[in-house]
Amino acid sequence: MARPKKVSLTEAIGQIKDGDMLTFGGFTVWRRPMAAIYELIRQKKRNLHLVEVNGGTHDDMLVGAGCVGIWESSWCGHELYGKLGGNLARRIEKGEILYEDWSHIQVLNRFVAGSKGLPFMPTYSAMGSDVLNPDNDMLGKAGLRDGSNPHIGKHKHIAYKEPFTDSEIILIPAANPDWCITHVQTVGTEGTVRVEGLRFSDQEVIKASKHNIIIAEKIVSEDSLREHPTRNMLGGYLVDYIVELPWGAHPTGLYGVHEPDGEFIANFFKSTRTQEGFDQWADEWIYGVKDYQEYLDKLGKERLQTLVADPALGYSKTMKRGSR
Amino acid sequence: MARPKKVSLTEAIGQIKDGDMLTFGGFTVWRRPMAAIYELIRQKKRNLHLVEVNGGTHDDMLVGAGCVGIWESSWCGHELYGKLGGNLARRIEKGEILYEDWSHIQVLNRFVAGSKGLPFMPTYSAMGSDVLNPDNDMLGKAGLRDGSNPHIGKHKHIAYKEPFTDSEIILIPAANPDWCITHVQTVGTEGTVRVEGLRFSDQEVIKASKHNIIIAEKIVSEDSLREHPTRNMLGGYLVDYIVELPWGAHPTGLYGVHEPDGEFIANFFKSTRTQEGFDQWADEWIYGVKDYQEYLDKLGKERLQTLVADPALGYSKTMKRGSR
Amino acid sequence: MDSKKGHSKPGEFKPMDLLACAAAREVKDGEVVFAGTGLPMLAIMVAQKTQAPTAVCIYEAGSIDGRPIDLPTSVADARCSYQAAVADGLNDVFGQLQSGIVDLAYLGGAEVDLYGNVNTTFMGGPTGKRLTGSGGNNDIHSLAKRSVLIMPQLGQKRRFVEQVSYITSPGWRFPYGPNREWRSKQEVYGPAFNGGPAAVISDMGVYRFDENGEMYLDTVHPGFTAEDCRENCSFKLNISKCQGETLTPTYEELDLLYNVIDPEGIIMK
Amino acid sequence: MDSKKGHSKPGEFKPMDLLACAAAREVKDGEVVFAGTGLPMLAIMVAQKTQAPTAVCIYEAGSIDGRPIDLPTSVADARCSYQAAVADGLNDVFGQLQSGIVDLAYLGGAEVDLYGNVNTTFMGGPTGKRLTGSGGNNDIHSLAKRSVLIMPQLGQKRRFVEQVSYITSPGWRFPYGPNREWRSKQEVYGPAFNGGPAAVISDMGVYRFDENGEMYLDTVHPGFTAEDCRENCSFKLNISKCQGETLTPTYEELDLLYNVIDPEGIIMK
Repeated sequence: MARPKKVSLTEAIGQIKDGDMLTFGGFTVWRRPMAAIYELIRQKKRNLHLVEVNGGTHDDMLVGAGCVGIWESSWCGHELYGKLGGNLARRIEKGEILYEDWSHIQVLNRFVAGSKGLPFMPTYSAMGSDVLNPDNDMLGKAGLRDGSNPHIGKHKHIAYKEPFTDSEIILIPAANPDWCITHVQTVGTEGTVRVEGLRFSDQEVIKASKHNIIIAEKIVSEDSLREHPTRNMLGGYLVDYIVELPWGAHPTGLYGVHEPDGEFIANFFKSTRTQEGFDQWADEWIYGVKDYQEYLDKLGKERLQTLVADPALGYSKTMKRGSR
Repeated sequence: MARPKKVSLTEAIGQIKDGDMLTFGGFTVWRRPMAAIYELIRQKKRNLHLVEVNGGTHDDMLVGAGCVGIWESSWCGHELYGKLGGNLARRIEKGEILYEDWSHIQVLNRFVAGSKGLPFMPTYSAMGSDVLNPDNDMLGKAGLRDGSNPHIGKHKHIAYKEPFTDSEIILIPAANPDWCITHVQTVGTEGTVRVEGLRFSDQEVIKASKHNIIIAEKIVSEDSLREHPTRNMLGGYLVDYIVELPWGAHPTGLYGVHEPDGEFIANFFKSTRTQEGFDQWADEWIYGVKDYQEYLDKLGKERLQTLVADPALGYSKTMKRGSR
Repeated sequence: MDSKKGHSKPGEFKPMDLLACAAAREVKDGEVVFAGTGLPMLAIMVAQKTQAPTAVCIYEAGSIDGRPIDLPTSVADARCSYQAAVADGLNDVFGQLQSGIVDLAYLGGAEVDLYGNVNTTFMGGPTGKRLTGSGGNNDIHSLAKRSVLIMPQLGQKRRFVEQVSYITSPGWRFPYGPNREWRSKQEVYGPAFNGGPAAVISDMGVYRFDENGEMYLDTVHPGFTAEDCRENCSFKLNISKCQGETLTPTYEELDLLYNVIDPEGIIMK
Repeated sequence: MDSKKGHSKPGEFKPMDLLACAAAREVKDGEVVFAGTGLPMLAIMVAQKTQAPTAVCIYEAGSIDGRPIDLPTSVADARCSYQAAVADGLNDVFGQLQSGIVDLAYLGGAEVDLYGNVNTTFMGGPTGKRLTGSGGNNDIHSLAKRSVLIMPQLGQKRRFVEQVSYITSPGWRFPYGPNREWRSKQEVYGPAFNGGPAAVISDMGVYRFDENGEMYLDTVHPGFTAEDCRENCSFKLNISKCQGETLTPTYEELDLLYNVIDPEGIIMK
């Protein structure tokens, strides 16, 4: 049926298997499906293969919790709230995780290709960068580019002397994750998705993925969204599951709804200096609460209230941000 | 300066030179820059090289008036108002025009590549079609694929055994026209462009083109458009000239503003059975009027009024369309 | 059974009604359908109002899952976008088509051949009569899982030919590569193979394709014989698998066509 | 001359003020600028409020030509989209970047080398300290006509090196191809060559690149000597072309930074 199923977060995340390839909507610390991240950790998913346009607080948590076998992306950090992904950096330095570095355009193009049913996309970007140095083809060096894993291209890239200008261009293989999880402001009862503010690379990651979970701040009537179809991003036939979960993006930000919780992210980042630090943090904020509602209760209404955005501006005018 | 110049239609079209490569926004008989078409004909442009995602009433007129040296597209017709481009068909049958056929995806991809600074795009579409038969590489057979014309790819296509799946895919060369002319509902005083309704392939053709002329039903304040940046299509730094010209898309349709003038198009189509028929039609409707205002006066307010759309629906509820 | 579900008798429907209704029956509920201007629009709308209420219709100009209350007259008509899920553009919908999500597509053509190759470019080949060109016909035929061709046939046997004079849109078998050898679509398309022509529906019968990708008569419309169908083909049509008569439109379908979908009489004149 | 246009004296500005203002001066009016989080945002906003009122700023998360009234803290911040011309996404803006329309880009890095190669991935190479990775640094550096690097330098000579330990983003010369031969960017990029690193602006001086793509000192910030700059580099910096002192911030620029652009004290603490 070309209509998604409305389920609980637990049920949606329960469909994801160990070893699956995952990606997420959003951008760095904006509009990330954090409730789903906590639930993936609680359900003890293992050996996940993340491929992301860019990382952020969400994937560094998954890495810290030992859920991730392979991390592929262009970046991991917390914007101004933490200068890198602490768990990821530590595990890379210790050789505890497989990783593959890409440039932003390269990994975006993996999804553009995937979303259009193409095996690759060409790009001029990053010629001369060490991300294309064969010494840094980490999945290749791990023997994973033998064609047996449908999620891992036979080549990290191909330098192709293309026949129209006789110059070299780089071909980057498509990515088609098993799952994409995206947090949005609104979804209709039949699955029509509307994003307010920047769409980042949501359309590309969603269309490239075999299955989609949409977590919405609010499920609204289809008709109300269909009054303005040019403002919608996606039809329900591309969505498998919809979940309604207000504040499900905390501590990342959600345009027009709430700011990122910078203090929360900064504290998380501080905890990731050591595995023990992260484990302690996770005991408090993930394992120590039964579900997302308990997490929100623990944060408290007052804290959340300080993050609320002015819908007209898209952000908060009252939140204290700087030294003055 | 990253801001367009506001000019008259005559001045904007005056910038276009004989032999230039042109494309247009819109789709078949919708949102075509018809006033610009009439002005191109009046200014007696010659040897234009058209490359279009799809043709329609507008390009068949240019062909009939002898403005076009090369026509490249996937289609030419008038939807329900005329089953093919009469001038184009006649000139092709008589060998009076150079043409190159593409599939819709192929020619769209030429602009996608052009808009992204890529030399080609890959596609699986049309393998097995005679559009890829070397016998039908018309520009190649005319000796124009020698690399001397920057608008004509050295190959119509390349069948490439790509290394990620070891299967064949088709590479189609980029198109970067000298000019794109697009009619839209609104443009801001600094050139921000908003399209209501479907965007068709406007973003791709505009971004692939070296210069852009935007003809708007109405020039409005920048601030009003910038209140909702997610609804805008283009920033003014990509636009060279803006022209304000209400009804400038007639006889094609404009979402939310007016319907196509089906009777007008059907009469035009009938005239194109012979060159003499078209010439007579053009004498009346193009050469016989001084400018677009005189053309609108000749049509008369009453006729235009019957085409006016209900802005809430996007189309007219009152126009007589069928037999009942 | 509700009498509305009853099938009309010869004389109670026109050839075009049967064409539209036979086409509508090709859609299964929940499928994603690509449709072009004209009869295809009627077919998908009948299907959505009968057996396939959650089928999604995509028009190549960019509207997705519209719920028109007035019949559109082109795929870019503002009516296509009414209550649509998304209204964007060609790069979106053609990208989705290539990604393999389109279950069924409705197309027309000037010529069709034994293997389902379609011609909309030149009648009589590149030196013959010029038509509109491919438009999306080629892409949709290339990339949809199943395509359904809607074609006039009666008295026009030159439209049903052994080999089209110009392959605009590839069927199950076609000449390919520098040596123009006949190859199967599956072999040529490799990982991008999604399917191919599933049916041709004319004003005389419903045709399908066998395991060799060759057209055969599946059902014959009331008032015609299998022999009539064969006589209106330029090649020797396989009529050995004919299952009998095409089901006539139901009274409900006729009501939908004339009173609900096209009350203005734009196509159902 | 308006006293606001007068240049401040040492003691009247902080090192970061000079960094931001020197960076701002790289923009010409009407240019299209790509900027990242932090100091680059201040630089483009100062430029737009002084010599480059029609310069267009694009942020890689997708906002185009915003007119923020509150300083954004990341490129995806809702504040970036305020009164923007367009707010879409990465595929749009990276496509435009690759098409060659970006005149100037502001970037940061952990290490820069003699040829303008930048490292934001591993300090000390792939076995060293892991950083954030490329993000858009690589793409923007690869494809903008001119890129301006903003880097701390004083007491951190390991950031200015002869050869970066990992090339995240290619400069004017780099090892390329299976044999890792040193090649020029222009040669490797061919028709896609748009330009390369134009300047490095540190807390000590402004550096540019000569016709061989090698870094040299252009101006030295007040309070430092050319020798100081050289001592804070791990390679033998060319100081022979130094033109003198970097212009200090004007009073107008300082007022803009502290009272107009960042009154909250987010970056200008």
